[in-house]
Amino acid sequence: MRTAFRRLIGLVCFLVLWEVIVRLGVLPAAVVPPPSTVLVRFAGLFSDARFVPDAVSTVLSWFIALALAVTVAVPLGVLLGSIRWLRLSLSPIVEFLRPLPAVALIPLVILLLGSGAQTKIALAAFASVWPVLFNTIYAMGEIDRQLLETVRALRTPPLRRLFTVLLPSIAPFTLTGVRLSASISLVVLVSTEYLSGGTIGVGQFVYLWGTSAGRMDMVLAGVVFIGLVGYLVNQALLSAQRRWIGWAATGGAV
Amino acid sequence: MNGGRRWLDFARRWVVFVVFVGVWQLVAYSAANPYFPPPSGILSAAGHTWFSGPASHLYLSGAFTDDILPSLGRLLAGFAIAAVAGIPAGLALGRSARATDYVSPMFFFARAVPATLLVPVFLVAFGIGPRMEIVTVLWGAIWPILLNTIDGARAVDEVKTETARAFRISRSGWIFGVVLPTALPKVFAGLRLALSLAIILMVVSELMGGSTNGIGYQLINAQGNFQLPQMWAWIVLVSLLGYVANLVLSAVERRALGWHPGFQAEEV
Amino acid sequence: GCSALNGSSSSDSTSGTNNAGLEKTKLTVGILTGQQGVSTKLAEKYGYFSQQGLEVTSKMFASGPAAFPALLNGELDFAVTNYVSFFQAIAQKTLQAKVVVDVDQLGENSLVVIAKPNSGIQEPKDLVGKKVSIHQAGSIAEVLLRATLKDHDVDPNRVELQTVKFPDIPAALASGQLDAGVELEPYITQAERTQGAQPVLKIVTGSTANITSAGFVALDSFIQKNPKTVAAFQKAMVPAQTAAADRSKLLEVLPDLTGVDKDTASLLNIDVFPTSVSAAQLQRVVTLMQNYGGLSAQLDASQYMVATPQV
Amino acid sequence: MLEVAGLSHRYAGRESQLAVTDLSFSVDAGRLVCIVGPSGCGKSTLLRCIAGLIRATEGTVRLHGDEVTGVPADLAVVFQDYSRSLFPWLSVAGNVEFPLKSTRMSRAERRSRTDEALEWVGLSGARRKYPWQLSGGMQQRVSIARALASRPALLLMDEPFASVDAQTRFELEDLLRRVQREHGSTVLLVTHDIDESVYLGDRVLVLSKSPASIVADLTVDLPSERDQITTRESGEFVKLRGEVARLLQNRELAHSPERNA
Amino acid sequence: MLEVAGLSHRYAGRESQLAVTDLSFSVDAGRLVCIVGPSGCGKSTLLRCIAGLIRATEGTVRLHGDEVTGVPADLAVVFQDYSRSLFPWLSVAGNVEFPLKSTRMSRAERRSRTDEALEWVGLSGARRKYPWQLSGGMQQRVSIARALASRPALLLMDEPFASVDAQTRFELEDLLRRVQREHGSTVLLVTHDIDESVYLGDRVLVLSKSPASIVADLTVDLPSERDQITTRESGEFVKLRGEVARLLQNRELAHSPERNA
Ligand SMILES: Nc1ncnc2c1ncn2[C@@H]1O[C@H](COP(=O)(O)OP(=O)(O)OP(=O)(O)O)[C@@H](O)[C@H]1O
Ligand SMILES: Nc1ncnc2c1ncn2[C@@H]1O[C@H](COP(=O)(O)OP(=O)(O)OP(=O)(O)O)[C@@H](O)[C@H]1O
Ligand SMILES: [Mg+2]
Ligand SMILES: [Mg+2]
Repeated sequence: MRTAFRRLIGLVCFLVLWEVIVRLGVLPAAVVPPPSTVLVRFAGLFSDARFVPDAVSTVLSWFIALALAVTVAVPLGVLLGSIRWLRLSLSPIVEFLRPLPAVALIPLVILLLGSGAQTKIALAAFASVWPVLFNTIYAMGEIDRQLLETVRALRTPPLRRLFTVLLPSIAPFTLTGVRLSASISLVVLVSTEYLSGGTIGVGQFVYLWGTSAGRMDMVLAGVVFIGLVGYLVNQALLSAQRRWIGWAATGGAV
Repeated sequence: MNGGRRWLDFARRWVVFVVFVGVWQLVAYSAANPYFPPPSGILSAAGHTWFSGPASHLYLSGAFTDDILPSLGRLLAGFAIAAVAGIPAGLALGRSARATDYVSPMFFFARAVPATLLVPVFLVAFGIGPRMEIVTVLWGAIWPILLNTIDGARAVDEVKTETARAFRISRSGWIFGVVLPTALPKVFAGLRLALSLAIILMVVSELMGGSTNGIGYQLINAQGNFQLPQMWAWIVLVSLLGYVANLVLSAVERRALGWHPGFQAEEV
Repeated sequence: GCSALNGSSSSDSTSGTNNAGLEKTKLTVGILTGQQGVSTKLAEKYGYFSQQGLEVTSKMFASGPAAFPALLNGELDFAVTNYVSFFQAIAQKTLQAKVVVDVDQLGENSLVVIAKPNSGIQEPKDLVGKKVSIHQAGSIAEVLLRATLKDHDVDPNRVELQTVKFPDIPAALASGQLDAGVELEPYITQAERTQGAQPVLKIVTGSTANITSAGFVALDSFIQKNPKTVAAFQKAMVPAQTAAADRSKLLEVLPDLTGVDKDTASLLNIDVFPTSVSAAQLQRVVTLMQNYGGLSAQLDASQYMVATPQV
Repeated sequence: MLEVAGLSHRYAGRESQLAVTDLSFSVDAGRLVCIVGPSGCGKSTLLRCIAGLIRATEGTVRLHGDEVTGVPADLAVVFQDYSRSLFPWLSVAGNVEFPLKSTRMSRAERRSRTDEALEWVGLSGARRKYPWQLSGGMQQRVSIARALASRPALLLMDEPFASVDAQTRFELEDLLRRVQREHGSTVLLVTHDIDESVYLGDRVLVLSKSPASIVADLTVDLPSERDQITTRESGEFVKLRGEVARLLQNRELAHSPERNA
Repeated sequence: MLEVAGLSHRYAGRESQLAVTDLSFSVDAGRLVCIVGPSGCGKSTLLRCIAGLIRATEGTVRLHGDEVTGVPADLAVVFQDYSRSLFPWLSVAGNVEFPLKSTRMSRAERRSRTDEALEWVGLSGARRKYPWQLSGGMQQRVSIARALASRPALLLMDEPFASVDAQTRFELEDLLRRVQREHGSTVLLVTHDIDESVYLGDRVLVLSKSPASIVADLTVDLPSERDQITTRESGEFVKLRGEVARLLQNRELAHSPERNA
């Protein structure tokens, strides 16, 4: 309760600051509309018949991309984290792939996968694999060695070892990776929709209704929507983290 | 680590990579798609783009000084600021649940917002030029550092907290001697993620507009002019940059985490 | 794929009048926002496609080149693109394609240099030493600006060219990051209304007057395999183009293509909508690109078009 | 049952360290062997080698005639660092039951074994607590219970009673002997308490200071039924205890802790 | 020097647990008080309250007449869970030196204190190793050295010699008494070894089983110069040791470990 209150205070402070800065003319209102305007636009979004399918597409794609990234990255991270030679052999490829900017790859991926939602989902999943993968690998390295020895001495079969010891140990930090990935995949998703088109989505909406008409209020209303969805999912992940791995002191709050 | 082991590791590292490139060449060559030139084509385009300069410049073309160096500068500036701001902020927030409460909603909002959408805002607030590009890099690169550091800082073991308190460890001793070392492995995970994100955002920032040089600018220009082998050359350069940057960071990490039993085997 | 993910913007009822003999009736086309997409939307709305026995689904792309990969992998049958990108792709052999419909020609107010009213820029020579945006290197904006400067004996190299995207130019002008910028609609009107910037210089005039800017292209392979479908598509677009020139009709669909409000829309400068492909017009673009856009290949425009069939 | 031959182990790394050198001994099935030796001499290292947790740099360990390469089946270990060997996300009962879940035991059987082991070590009342809610001695008893619950053929215990009070220690010692004889387990137990080594063991292995080698291998000639009071008063006990103490002291000559670092 | 009055502590949480109840005693400066009591009775909790690490739910602790609210200055603690109280990223010497860095001590002074303390516990040779490269007993000695290096006025030790061998233990006991008398430190030491409590202490506090209260407060009437052999043979020692043993056993009546969980 108190936490929620503090968050609210923080948010209100931020909004007030923004409003004041715009009203004082530090930033021109045509470029950065004040929150009062943006929030009104934001409220109006939901009565816009075109926005709803856009939002559904983006959010759905987001879940798919994130789920894809997690299902690839967690097992791979556990594998690479525990098998040294595999990690060494794959690291050049991983390190060459990692810095590839999704945005520059758009045409290539469209060529392979088509211009539908597959492309943005693939790009978002690609970009969001890394935080989960890396945090998982690092978390594997940080498991107390005494604990690992104990499991070995108990001859826990590999699968059980994975589910009862490795996963609980790495879960907090891996989840932090997931939360990072959540925002990165959202960013890539929206950017792809925005920069390439060919599909529907909030990015496309913002492009059509905001940018192509020079309407920053619409752009920021879209941004607020994106941020809000992101925030809600982040909260969901956090509370899952608290519930399932409450024993750990670690596990983020941001 | 003895010599034999070293060689084995080296071989393991590169055999897979060489096989990867070989398969790529084969597939791309037989596909003959203009968007996917084979590595050999990319190589010749790269030679043409970067090594066509006069002998007095070691055959380097102007691309080095005009595009690659400025990009590197912006990349490093953005990354350095992200690290310098992110680590201390992460340590502070990790140890103070209350401060975290106040900022957490804004943090998620901020990190879910694509920099591409905020170009006009950045343009107005920071102007055309390096400042805006650095901010764009910072905008994306700070989050992994911040979040991972927060996580790391929270993970101080109860017994160690009590030990530090019982011995009345000074504030700086607590932060630099206990919290930071505890967080360090996670901080490094964050730094490595941030580094590749910084490279990506460096490219993105240059193609969002306002730039007149840089790797990303040339990349998108090559793409726009359908000089696809050149575009691939720039893409490969970005990869290479990421690889080298990561190598440097790993070396730093090996030193800083030398004590860590879990990271002992990482010498290569 | 799944309709919730991709949405479904398929329009046009199937009640075609004559689809006899068409190789392919279900088409997917890539269109652009703004006035370059108007005619397609009008063709959908008024059934020009179905009159030709075609069932057309349009997909919105952010730019012509963004649609090329989709064209190449067969997902799109036709795509609107600007000609500068098209000829560049042709020259680089990225695309083997032809123009089938000329969609959009620039009017003298469609693409102009805008600046703040007190900028003191009135003539091409005033741009010397100024920061001027051209959207992207090698774009039509750059080509036309250079041509205009050259026509007025101003050395283009003495102008500091910047690449700020069209939508961002008003903000950059307002904050003093730019002195001037080549801008198009609806941003010109938008900038006039909200930021007080003004058109100060025409660049689609004189030697560049009525230059054609964008059209539908299709792959050679597609054209070879589906000649009747191509013809049907071209025929359908003729009335559509005519309709687009009618401001009242244009205003019916333009708000669907951008977020401009009605007030702004009624103030917009309208482009020219040709009803046939002209080799001479396309050749002008090629020549301009050869002179000012770094195009080195010798291209004969008539090789890269399919003439509009006589109705 | 257990044969250790020419075992040496050197820890790799910058500060490489020879921990055990050329150790050879064998243990018959159903015996309880106590190992004593100075701090840091290599006792834990020896147990780790036997458990197959680390691979000795030289020499072999054979169990039932087979060379130990991985962790053998039917083995349980009580680690010296008990607090870190418990799973913080499992309750006390969960920790004890954990290894049983990897076997093909029925649920009911697991529960009864868990309950029994917890009762043995006097922790029935704490079964739903988490390890970090326990005192040090209680944690240690949880790890003993976990090892006993699986009724191992070979039980390795590294200073298992170091953190419990004298009274509890006596009880646990008797418990260990009883359980061991009931199930015919073979036990290797490292201890620092000389009295304990004699009281518990059928044999006492005395190790030298680091790197560990065998100084003496004493057979304890006490009746297998032992009693905390009478046994400790018996002449044989006092004699043996004196002998072990002397061996430990002598062997290190003017021993000063500085040297065995 | 130290006064504990009406101290009670209850751990909050789902399984709330009264660990200490209504404890009162006082310790004069320069005394060495040993605390014995059954496993899990609340000894560590008591030390944590005195150190100001946790706030007792009831009662007060006064040091030099001031109520303890935070961690008092001039205090050092040897934790029961020694392995987790060492910082893995610091070498042995670094660990010992670490608390000294928070004082206004010169570099040279710090170094010499560190070296001295490491020599006391016999770890001069291991100064550059990391804690996880040490055996259990060595880790425990590092944490003893760390506490001694700061020459605290009040030293709280929680089973500090549990993991070292008998010989080393004797030496460390003598070391502790010597250092304590040289610096006039006050020491509270929890132990499970009844002999040790009598040998080391000026007083022995016997605690009841959980929740801890004071069963007896025995004064040890042995000369302050003690010797491992002669003192342990003296009649007074034997008498006291018997008394403590009896108190521990009696108090719990037909004690069975089940009950003190
Ligand atoms: N992981 C390790 N890396 C390097 N050296 C180690 C490691 N573990 C132990 N050693 C060294 O090996 C030697 C023996 O250690 P070991 O833990 O076997 O001793 P021990 O007999 O169990 O001592 P204690 O009774 O104190 O527990 C010690 O000198 C120690 O420093
Ligand atoms: N963090 C905690 N949360 C809840 N209960 C606790 C906690 N720490 C200790 N207890 C409980 O308090 C009681 C006393 O614990 P304490 O650690 O003080 O015992 P102790 O006398 O030191 O025992 P030992 O000799 O085994 O170390 C125990 O019953 C224990 O379960
Ligand atoms: Mg040991
Ligand atoms: Mg305790």
